[in-house]
Amino acid sequence: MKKGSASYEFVKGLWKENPVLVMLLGMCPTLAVSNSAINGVAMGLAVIFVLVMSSLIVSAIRKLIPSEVRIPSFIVVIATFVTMTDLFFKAKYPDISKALGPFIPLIIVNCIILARQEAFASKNSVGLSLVDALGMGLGFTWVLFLLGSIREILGFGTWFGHRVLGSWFHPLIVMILPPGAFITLGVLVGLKNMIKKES
Amino acid sequence: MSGNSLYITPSPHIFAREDIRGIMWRTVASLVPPLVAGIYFFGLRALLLTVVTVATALLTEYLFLLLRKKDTSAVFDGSAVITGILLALILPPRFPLYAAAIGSFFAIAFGKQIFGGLGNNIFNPALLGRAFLMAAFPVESTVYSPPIRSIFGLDVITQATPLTAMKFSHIKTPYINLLIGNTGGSMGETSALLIILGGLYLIYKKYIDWRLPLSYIGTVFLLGGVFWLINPQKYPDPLFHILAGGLMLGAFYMITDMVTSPVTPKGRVIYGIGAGIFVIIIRLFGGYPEGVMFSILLMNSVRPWIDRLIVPKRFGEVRK
Amino acid sequence: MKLEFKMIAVLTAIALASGGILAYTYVSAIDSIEKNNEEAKKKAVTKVLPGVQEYKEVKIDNHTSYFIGRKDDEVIGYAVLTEGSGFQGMIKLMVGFDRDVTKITGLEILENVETPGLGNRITEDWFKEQFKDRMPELCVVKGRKPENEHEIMAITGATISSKAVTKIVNQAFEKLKKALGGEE
Amino acid sequence: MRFTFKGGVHPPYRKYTSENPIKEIGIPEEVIIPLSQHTGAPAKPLVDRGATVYRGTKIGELQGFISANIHSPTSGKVKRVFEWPHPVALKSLPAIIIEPDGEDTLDESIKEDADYLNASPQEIVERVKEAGIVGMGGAAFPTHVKLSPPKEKPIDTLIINGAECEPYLTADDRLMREQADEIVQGAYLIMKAVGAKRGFIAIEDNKPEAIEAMEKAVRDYPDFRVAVMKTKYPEGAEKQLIWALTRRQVPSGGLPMDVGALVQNVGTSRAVYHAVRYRMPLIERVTTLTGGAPANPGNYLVRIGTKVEDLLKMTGGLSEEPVKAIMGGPMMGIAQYTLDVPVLKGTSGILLMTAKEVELPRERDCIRCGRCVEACPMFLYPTRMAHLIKNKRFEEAREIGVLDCIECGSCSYVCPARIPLVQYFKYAKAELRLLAQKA
Repeated sequence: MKKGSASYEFVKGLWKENPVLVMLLGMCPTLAVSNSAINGVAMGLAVIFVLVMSSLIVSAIRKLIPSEVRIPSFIVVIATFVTMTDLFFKAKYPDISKALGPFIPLIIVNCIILARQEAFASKNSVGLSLVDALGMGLGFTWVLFLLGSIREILGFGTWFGHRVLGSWFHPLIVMILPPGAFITLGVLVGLKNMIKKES
Repeated sequence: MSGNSLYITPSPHIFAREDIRGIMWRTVASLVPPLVAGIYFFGLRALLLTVVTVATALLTEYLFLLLRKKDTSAVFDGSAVITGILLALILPPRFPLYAAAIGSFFAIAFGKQIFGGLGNNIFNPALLGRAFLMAAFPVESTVYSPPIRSIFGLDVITQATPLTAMKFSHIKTPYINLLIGNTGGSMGETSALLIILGGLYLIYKKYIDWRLPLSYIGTVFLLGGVFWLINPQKYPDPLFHILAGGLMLGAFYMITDMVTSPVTPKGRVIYGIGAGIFVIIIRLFGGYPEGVMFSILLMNSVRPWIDRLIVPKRFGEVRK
Repeated sequence: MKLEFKMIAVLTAIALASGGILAYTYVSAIDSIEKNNEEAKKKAVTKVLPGVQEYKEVKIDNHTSYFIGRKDDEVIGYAVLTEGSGFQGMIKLMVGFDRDVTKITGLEILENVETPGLGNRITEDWFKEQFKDRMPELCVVKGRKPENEHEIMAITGATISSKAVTKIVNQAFEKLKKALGGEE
Repeated sequence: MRFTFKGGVHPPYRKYTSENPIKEIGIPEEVIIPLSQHTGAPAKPLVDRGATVYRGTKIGELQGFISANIHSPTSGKVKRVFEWPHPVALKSLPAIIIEPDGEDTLDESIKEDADYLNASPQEIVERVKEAGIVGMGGAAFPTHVKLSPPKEKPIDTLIINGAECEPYLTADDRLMREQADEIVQGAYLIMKAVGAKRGFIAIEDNKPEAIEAMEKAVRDYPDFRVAVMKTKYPEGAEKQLIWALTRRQVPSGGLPMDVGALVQNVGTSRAVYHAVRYRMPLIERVTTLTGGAPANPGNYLVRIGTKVEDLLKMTGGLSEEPVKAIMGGPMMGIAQYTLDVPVLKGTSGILLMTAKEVELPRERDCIRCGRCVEACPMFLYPTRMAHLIKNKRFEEAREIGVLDCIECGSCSYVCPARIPLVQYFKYAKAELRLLAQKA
């Protein structure tokens, strides 16, 4: 796979340039809402939606925006989609909206999204920006899903709300508290680096 | 004659007999009396708990040394055994075994090996493991049973520890029970007498610096005494402060941990006083009845600064 | 001059587009959102005032309101929606009282950020059920069974959360009595 | 009351040879006289290949202020002037190699001065300088330099160092027992040379016979007293000894003369006596051959320049194969890579250890037990200095005192992690010297 090809730009976000495990971007939602698998997936989907839509718009109008005002422009675009997402969740899935709390509106300041606009969408074609956004969004989502799954299973003994560990299991409550998020993410980043070193 | 087979090493060419291994294993030996007392008071379940924590600690140590491609013979330097025993001593005797194993794993893996093994850890591994269990299993971590009548007894009535009884109900446990260990609590919290004996042995062998337990216990006694004088109705007396809870174990086996305490004599006194102040603050004004664990972990985190700031005055030093 | 103009023009255009889209989204979403909120309230009121058929909301202050519950045009009780601080953040709950405001008919925890698995257990049924038929002023006991109708058993390891809920219920009771007394 | 210092360690004594009287051994088949046997500049050779020399003939002339003469230990012919393994430098350095003729003819310049007790201070210093005397405790600092302090730094206290705190070594102990009078006379001459008012003879309390002998010898010298020291290492270190006896601290970077003190080893003192009375240069010394390997360990009067190999041959060889050969004591001595090295003026002992006696340390991570801090007689911060040096932060190590290290080895000795702390400090000192030269 060559740099610049669509497949490369898609795959890099999943592993080699994974926004969470490699670039350690977007730590705020990563640590805050990854206490259950469903929250991780919901957050991930919200980010994919905002990221893809913003990247599409930004790459489409990239030649019109003077570089002096590009950051405010990006923010306005991003904020629009974030607000839409927030309203959508509130209207259709009030429970998840409650669980994710202020972290949906906080996607606006998620560095992943702004970083992709600044580093990629504002310099590349609509097509490439789309695969880049999808790759990055999916990379973010699978890590959040994994984090959420680990923390939910160890911290509640459930997975997507279903009990997977028997009644003998005393949940490790710390796993769903902030320290659990840090520990789990640290271990994942460590494992990622170990695998990278081996290969 | 043989000129080729001579070893070239820098001076000195002889060494004090005691190496890390000797120090660690003799410390293990000094922990046996309080352990036996704990088993006497809490039954074979307490022994089982200790076996689980020690075995897990050794296994974890071995695994990590293997992963880090280090000499695995360091498993038997005794330090992991100490961590295992200390962890068992500060857990409720009926703590779930697999949960204790998780705590022991955490203590060695995240408390010690991740920092680079013995000597490089910032926090006392046993206390870090205990703190983790406190957060992971808050209910199981705070349910204590009273001492049992027979060694095989399985009576599972819960009983508040002397400190909990004091904090929430203002009930005072008699001193004699505190001293002998006939109270609810973890194994290592109960028998002040045997812990003092073990501690005195360690001081005699110079494995621990007397300044640490003295400044720590002294601060708790004095500061606790000040509050007691201010309001004897509300605050417990200083003797109760030093006999109840994990203060004795903390003062002789936790705060004295070589790796996580300061190196210089002056630094050690500062360290002990700081930890003593935290104990009183947490016990009297915090959410938890006991402050020993957090007081030492808190001081662990400032230890590097103490070691950097306190430099001994050199022989013949001319200070301007 | 040209650049400044372009900057203003582009930003204005983007802002206008954004505003338009958002206005449209808001209008299409607001009905469902309000319906959701109403439904949540209705569910809670139904739970804490068993048998209620219709209710009317009356505001007491910024954080508190009460609902007058009726069945067959008869007042059967009052439900108080209020909030107070817990161990980590605010706890929002609804508590129902009988017609004479002498005993509790039910309790629902609507929002809380207590420690999951610990303080969070205030949402468990056994804990909420305890409040039924009890009489304020309530207090919490630890490590033993409640002995009279004023006592609530604390959750093991979560005394502070248990106490917080009890305190909020007591306050709701006081506020409701004051509001009703003032009305009459 | 026993005098002592703060800090230090308690290594086992292992003074196996303290009951072996000093024995003179003969003349070896070959003697190796390195031109550099002392602190400071090497001597300039005065003889060349084929030259005939006698016992006591000056064969090397001092160069510069800090340097010392060297002499032939016996009569014979100069074989060559060539490089030879040096026991301190641990590399080959220029040496004068002499083939003895077995006659041991005395050089004619060596004549007794019957009136030596009336020699003036200047004469004493001059004869010491001529005799090439250096500190015989191990440091090998030229003695005549120490005997010529500048006017503004008068010396009031002389300390004759018989502490012999290094384990295994017994040469000074035997010397004090057998030659107490000569030591005291030498001390008297040194005192006269520098104008000191009082003198101490410092001996550790594990040598009661030496204390008794010296006490008897000083009976007629009211300005002298025997000071019994606590047995602790490094009791014989200059700065520690001065503090123990006078409570004066030699300032950091300073010399004993800054606090009006002068320390001389008992062997040096005796050499001074021989130099002033007989004009005999320093060509032999008592050294302890010890450890598990030699067949006949003991205290031997050895010609300077005798190879360790030959010394062993002349004393009956080995009983066991040595795995480590140390010049000096086990605490500060230097491990040798060959037994070809010669005995020097500063060689207080030769320790040949067997495999059973040697512990090969395996370094582990510091566990911050603080024993090095407690042991350091200079009150330094060894573990922190080593940490800084490992990270090449030499400047910071200097700021907390690495240059004050006396390299006694107490920290390395007590370290349970077996960290070669002293080695780090020696390395840092060398690096700092290089840095200073560059600047």
